[in-house]
Amino acid sequence: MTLAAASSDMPFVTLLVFIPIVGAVLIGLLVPSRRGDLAHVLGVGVSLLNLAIVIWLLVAFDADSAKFQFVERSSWIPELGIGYLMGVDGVSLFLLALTGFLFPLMLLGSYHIRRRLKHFTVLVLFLEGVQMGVFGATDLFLFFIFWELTLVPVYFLIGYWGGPDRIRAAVKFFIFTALGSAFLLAAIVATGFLADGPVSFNINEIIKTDFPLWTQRILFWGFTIGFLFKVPVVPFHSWLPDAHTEAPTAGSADLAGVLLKIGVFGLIRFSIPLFPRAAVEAVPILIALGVVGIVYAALVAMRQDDAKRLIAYTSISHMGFVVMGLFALTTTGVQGSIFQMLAHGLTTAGLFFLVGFFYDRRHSHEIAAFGGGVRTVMPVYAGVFLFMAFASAGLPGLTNFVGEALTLFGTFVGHRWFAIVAATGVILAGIYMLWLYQRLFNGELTVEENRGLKDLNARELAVIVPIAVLVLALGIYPKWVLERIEPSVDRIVTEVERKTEGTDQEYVQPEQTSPGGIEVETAPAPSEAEHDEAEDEALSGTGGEVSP
Amino acid sequence: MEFLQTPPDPDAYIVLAVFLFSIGAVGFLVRRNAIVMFMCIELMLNAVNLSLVSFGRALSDLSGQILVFFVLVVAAAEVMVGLAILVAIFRRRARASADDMSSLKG
Amino acid sequence: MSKEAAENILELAWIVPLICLVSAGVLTTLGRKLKEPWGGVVGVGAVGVAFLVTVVVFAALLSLPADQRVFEHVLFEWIPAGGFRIEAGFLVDPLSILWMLLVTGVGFVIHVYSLGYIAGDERYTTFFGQMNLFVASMLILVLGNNFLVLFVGWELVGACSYLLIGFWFKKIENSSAGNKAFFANRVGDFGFLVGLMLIFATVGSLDFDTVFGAAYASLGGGAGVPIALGTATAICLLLLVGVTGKSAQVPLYVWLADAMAGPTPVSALIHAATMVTAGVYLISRAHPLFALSEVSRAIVTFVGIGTAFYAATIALGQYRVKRVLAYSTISQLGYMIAAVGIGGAGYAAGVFHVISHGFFKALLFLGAGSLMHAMHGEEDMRRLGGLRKVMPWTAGLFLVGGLSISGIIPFSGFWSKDAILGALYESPESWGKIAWGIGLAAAFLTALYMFRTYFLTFTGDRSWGDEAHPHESPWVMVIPMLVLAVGTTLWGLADLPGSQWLHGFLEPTFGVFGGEAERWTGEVVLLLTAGLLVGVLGVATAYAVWSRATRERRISFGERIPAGAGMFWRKAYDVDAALEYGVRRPGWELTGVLATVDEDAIDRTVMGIGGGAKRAGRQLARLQNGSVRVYASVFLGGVVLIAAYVIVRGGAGL
Amino acid sequence: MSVLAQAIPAPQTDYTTIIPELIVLGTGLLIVLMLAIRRFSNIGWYALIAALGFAAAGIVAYVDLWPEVTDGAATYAFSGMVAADGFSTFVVILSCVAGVLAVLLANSYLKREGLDKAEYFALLLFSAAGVQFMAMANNLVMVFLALEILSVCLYVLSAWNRDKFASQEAGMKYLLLGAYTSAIMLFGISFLYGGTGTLNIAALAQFFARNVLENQGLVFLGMALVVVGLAFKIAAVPFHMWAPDVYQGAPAPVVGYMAAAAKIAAFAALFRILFLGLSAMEVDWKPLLWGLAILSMIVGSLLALVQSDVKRMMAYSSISHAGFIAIGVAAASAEGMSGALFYLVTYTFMIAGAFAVIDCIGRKDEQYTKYEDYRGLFAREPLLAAILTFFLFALAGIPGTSGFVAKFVVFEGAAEGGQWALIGIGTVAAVIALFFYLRLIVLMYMQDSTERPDLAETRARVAAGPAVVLAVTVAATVLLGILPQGLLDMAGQAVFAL
Repeated sequence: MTLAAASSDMPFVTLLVFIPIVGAVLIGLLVPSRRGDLAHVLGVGVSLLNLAIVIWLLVAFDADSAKFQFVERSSWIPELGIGYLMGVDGVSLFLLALTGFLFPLMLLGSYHIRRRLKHFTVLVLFLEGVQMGVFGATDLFLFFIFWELTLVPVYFLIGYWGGPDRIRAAVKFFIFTALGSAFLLAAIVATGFLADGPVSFNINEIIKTDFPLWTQRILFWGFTIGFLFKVPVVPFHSWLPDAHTEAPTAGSADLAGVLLKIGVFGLIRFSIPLFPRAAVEAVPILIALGVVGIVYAALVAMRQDDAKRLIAYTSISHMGFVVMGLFALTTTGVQGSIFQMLAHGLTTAGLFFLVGFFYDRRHSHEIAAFGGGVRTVMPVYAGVFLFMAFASAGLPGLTNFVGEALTLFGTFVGHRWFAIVAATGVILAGIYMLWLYQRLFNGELTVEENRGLKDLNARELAVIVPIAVLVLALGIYPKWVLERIEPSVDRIVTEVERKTEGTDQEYVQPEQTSPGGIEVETAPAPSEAEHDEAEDEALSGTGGEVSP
Repeated sequence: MEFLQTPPDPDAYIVLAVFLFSIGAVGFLVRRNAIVMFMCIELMLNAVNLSLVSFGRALSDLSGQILVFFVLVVAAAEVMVGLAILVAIFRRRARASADDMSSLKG
Repeated sequence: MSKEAAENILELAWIVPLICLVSAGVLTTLGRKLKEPWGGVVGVGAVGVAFLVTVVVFAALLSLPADQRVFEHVLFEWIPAGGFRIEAGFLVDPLSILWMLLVTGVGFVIHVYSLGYIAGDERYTTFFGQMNLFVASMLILVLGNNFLVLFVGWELVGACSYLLIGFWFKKIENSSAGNKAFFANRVGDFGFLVGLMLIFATVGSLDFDTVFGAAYASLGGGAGVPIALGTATAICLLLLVGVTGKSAQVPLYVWLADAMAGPTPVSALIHAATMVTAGVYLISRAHPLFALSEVSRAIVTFVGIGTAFYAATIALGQYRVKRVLAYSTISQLGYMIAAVGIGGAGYAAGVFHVISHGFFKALLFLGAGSLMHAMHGEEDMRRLGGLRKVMPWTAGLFLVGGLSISGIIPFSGFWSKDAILGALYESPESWGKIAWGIGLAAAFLTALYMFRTYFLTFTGDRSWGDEAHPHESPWVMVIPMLVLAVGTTLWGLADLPGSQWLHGFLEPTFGVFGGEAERWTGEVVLLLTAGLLVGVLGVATAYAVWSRATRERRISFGERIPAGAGMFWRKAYDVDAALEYGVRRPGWELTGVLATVDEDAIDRTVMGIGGGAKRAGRQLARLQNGSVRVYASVFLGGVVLIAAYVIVRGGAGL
Repeated sequence: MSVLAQAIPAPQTDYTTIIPELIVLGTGLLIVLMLAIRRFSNIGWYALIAALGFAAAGIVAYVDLWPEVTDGAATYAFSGMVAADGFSTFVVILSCVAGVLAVLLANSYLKREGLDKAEYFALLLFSAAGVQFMAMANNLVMVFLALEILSVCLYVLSAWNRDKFASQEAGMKYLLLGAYTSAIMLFGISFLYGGTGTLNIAALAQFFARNVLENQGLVFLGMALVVVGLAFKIAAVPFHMWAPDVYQGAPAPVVGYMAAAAKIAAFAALFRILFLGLSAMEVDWKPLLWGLAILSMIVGSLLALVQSDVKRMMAYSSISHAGFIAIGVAAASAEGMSGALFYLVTYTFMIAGAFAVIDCIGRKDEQYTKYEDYRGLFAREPLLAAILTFFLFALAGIPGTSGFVAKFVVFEGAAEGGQWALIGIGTVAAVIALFFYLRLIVLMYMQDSTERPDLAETRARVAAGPAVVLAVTVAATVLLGILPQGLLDMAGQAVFAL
């Protein structure tokens, strides 16, 4: 397409990262804190501009190339082998899009914030820029900087604008993620050094090194544990419910929508490609963790008596699907996990917005505060909530179903019993979602204060309707998204296969026995893999070497 | 003049220096009065001077003795400053023992 | 009409579900804004148009020569993900066109009926919106050309049934009945999903022609990777789990009785005519897989016929009209599942019974509905009786339905039920005869409970108080019942043993598995008379026991059976209590334990680390007590430590 | 001939190598003379002179000495007493920067506390000279002398606040323990002298090259005791006990300067003695430094967790930072040392900035230094709270600030030397550090100061001096966080020139 050709060298990621950050700084400096509402409007404007650029990126993205596009490369700290490397590929494209899509809604949705609205907007914009950076960075050091920087704004969002027990939740969030990133930092430093050739943090360089097995194991687990804190996988998850319960609406929506995806993104971008043999070895453990997460979080979710906390547990359960699909290491599975991330981001953010709307009216998101019967007073609200509840429970025709189906089918091929146990998650999802819906909406109106509640106003609809439209659209026609993800995912999986050939972690993607004559074409012909090598050379280029 | 020729074995002197030094070190811990603590530090420094001189003599090299002079000068400076601060403290609190100087802790 | 004309008409088959989807969308989004009559008009109109288009498509299909009546068309590629390639396409063949006719036809009739039934309800338009959504999803289910599209329809109808059961959500029982239905369906869907996963793992695709190609290969014909017997059995049993969930067979039938909490048109359309038959459609659609493993066919048959008998016994003990009809539906579904389970001629017989059941069961439900409408929701038989004189039309049409279900000639119930019994009897498998025996006993019970209901409600003396003054329902409700009555009488002709038109019509779908048509042999006549005899016997005993039921005898009879067993039997073997103690309570305890574990165990251990660090800090801080001498001693301790290190390391030679 | 009769070689006195030190000492003497002749009423003048002195020394070192030294090997002067090489010039420039910051900070403090005696600045200048000589010292005598110059000045500065007993106590404690340690260090020097026969560090290196020692124990013990002496100066655990009390008692500007200056000097000496002098015994002194580093990081962080006074918490955090810098030195590699140098530079800026804020918030005679006094600070002084939060995040090593790059560089040094355990423990200590910095941030932002009306009365006045300091340090911390390449090159050249 001419548009794609014209903008093939557009520094998309840098734009996406620095427009919000510069916007935040400008608003922070220029707008007086009294004029909170002006700052808020400007904030929405900046994030909408960012959304426009994301849409342009989506259009300009070349659907069938598996390599990094819009690569930006400049040397930053050659002394330490660190380069300013940015790039977009199938894996990160839609995560950038999701971030770009959710942030304007978040700002729009947090209209009720009264205390220091200016600082709130500045922090949210800064968070958007930083999270774009995480998805765009292809240099380990740059990735880690953006990874840690997501910590600070969210900490203040929860700590300053949160609910009653916000301090404990904020501190807990900070420490958990910091503990995770401690592992990550140590692993990054070690990887940078142990890779062949001069010290470099450019993943296109590091990916060429075949680390010895034990080193691979240690580094893999260093990265993975760091990421598992963020996903969160069950043993490391206890920060999420508190963080969600206490976070303001925008905070929760971001936490669910984007922040959880950083962990899994790290797994796909770094853990698996850089240390394939260790990854293959760790597959059973991590799939088991994912499946345990699905069932355990779903069961615990049923006993929560705070709506937000319940939804937090559901998102742990959904992320369990993501982890399972990812470590199934089949093209279908990994693609499903990326799509599930997108779907989960939309539905859970939607649910948090909805609970947030009720919180604006009644300043509580306890189920008792709803008390049932709200449907009689707010029918539109109940209708939209039901739509989102069904989406979250994985009703076919909506996005989550496609994600869950792909992860389940992808995993079943290689690990039957894990997939079956995970499939019970489908039942549990239906149960806790509809039971929540009944306690909130059905039956007679028991709580007197709810009697006078007004239904959703225009602004609230402007926040939730785009999400609902996307949830439906992606459910019916996910092809547009899936075909863009497929080449990059295919490349990662075939890369794992190629690098583990002839080792005792030999890994061949478990193929479905193709019926009759039809040869189900999944892995691209090997010749194309060599061709990639030449391509990578150009990619790694400068930006990585250390001048001795 | 022959005793000058053959450098004597310094071990005996070093052992004496170590004894003196440990007396000073332990004395510093045991005594409560600040002034006595200064005396212990002086004792330790003189023990060092002794060992320096004996090594210098053993190696027939002058730099050891040069260092002794610097040590003496510095010891004097330290004690002088120490006593100045002690006087300031004494003016405020009647007693000059080390223990009442423990308001900063935790 | 010419071949291409037929082709491009068939190509438009996907318009049918689209119409209903669009109208559902319009009605649900507009909701209250669309005032009373217009919502209904749009809803009914949409289904009507859908019915007309279906008839046109049916005609186009008929115009094609018999063996070419299978038309598949791919609309767009739905999910391209590595080896998992799913297209959204539709398949029109004799099996699916029959179901479309059933869904849109009966659906239209019931929509007209509900114009009267739902009149005055403030969520009038939303009701029609949800009903249209149901019809659309059912059409997607039957039109899908691969298992996943079928699964989409499968779950969507489950969701619509949840919505419609809980339509009057103000009463919490209705909403929990809806939940119960959805949960039971979801358990079934879980089995179905795992089955699909197994199919995908073995065959590599979910398209019908690829999967059935592999099935034929295993049977020795055609190319494709043969499916091992063990896998095939596993697949069939998993599909059966899905079927029991959706078509309310023995293990997962508990939700259907409570589903009566929904408005009567909902019970008529969803829980009698269409949704519950989805299981039958699935098995008949996937018949090549079932042909692979005889074991699974036996299990399906006995699950079916067992349910038929078991549900009939429960129906006998119920006092509320709609609950009797609910258990009667479960029992009739048992027959259909047994028919498609046995295979061969059973497939056609099953489909034949599905449609005839669609007619008479919908008729019975609408009858019950107009009865309740007149009696302002009263449906307990002990407080009814003698309504024949007050509501002649409803009583007469209810009688027609009763006769048909009891298998009395000339109604379609007789022909279709006996076709099933015949198929069971003549099947090559050894256990066919046993199934036939159970079926016969169930037929007797069916006639018995059906006419018990008829006599208790419509004959005998009045036992309703004088505050109720029942009157005949308005014409808009009676006419649909009339149409259904005509339907149930005429539909019998479709598959008379001689002509076997339906059998022939379905031949392209079932092909070699379909078995040959039945001819008027001596044995067939014998079977028919046996079925008729059993039905007449049932009616006679019911007449003897309940026809002149006075008020006291009506109530006393119920209690004459020993109290304990009576209550147990009356409360449908107390399955709900079993569910409460067997499933819900332990589940509640388990989740409670897990929640507390999550709350303190994991939380405390993690935060404990922080606490531990603080405690260590406090211990160390105690050492810092401000005295110079203590500092110096720690200092000296350090020096001694290092000196020791030096000695250890440096060795001798100080 | 007898010893007495030997000709005494005339020392080559090449003054050009120590011009920066001369300038600094000269300014100090100038101030003392001016005080003797005529006291200006406003000590601002003296502050100006001191600042100019530092600036001049720094510029001369950078313009004149730096290009000359970084290309060739070290040039020795004063018959081997002093070595001017890239490393020492780097430290000289750094000490001048620290000096300027200290002067700016002290000016308003002295006026506010009514202690406006200009000797403060003279002492600052002399202590900076001490630091510079320590870095240039090529002879153990020089090391001892420079250490004492620095220490004595710091003792007096710590006890500067006459009418506050805590300051007196801090000074006294620092002196007593300082003297005690210098005695121990001297003892070590004597053993080194005895064992190797020379006090000249460069000669030490050749000594080991020439012959293998039979009584190696003596040298080893000497080296250990010297390390102990220097470990005391950088407040490494277990020689750290003095630091919390002195940091809490001494005036805030002094502490801001002392924390940086003492560490710069001690690490410079450690590097020169161990890395240059006793590099042959690397296998022996490496475990020592490992022990010091690990203990300092862990114990420092743990103790900081339970503090209730901000200055004391800063003391323990500085002990923990000493541990991190020690990782660089313990790596015993050029990258490690350049990392340590980089860390020292960033630390100087961070600690100066942090104490500037603490001093402003502390107000008259530093009454508000308890954690409780920081309750709801953001509501009262948003700008000060924001700056302090920025410094706390920098000290904690959050990316985007120079603190993070410093930790990263030090870890890289360790990775180069293959010490993975150090990196592991370092990251754990960093997490604990996050926790105790967070406690303060929580108080500032998320608690309200309703039940403390006294806090609200007096607004914290930020005078001109501290304002400049804050501006410079914040800018430096941000710049070094985002574009550290320039400084990294300098640090690299400084170390590789050896």
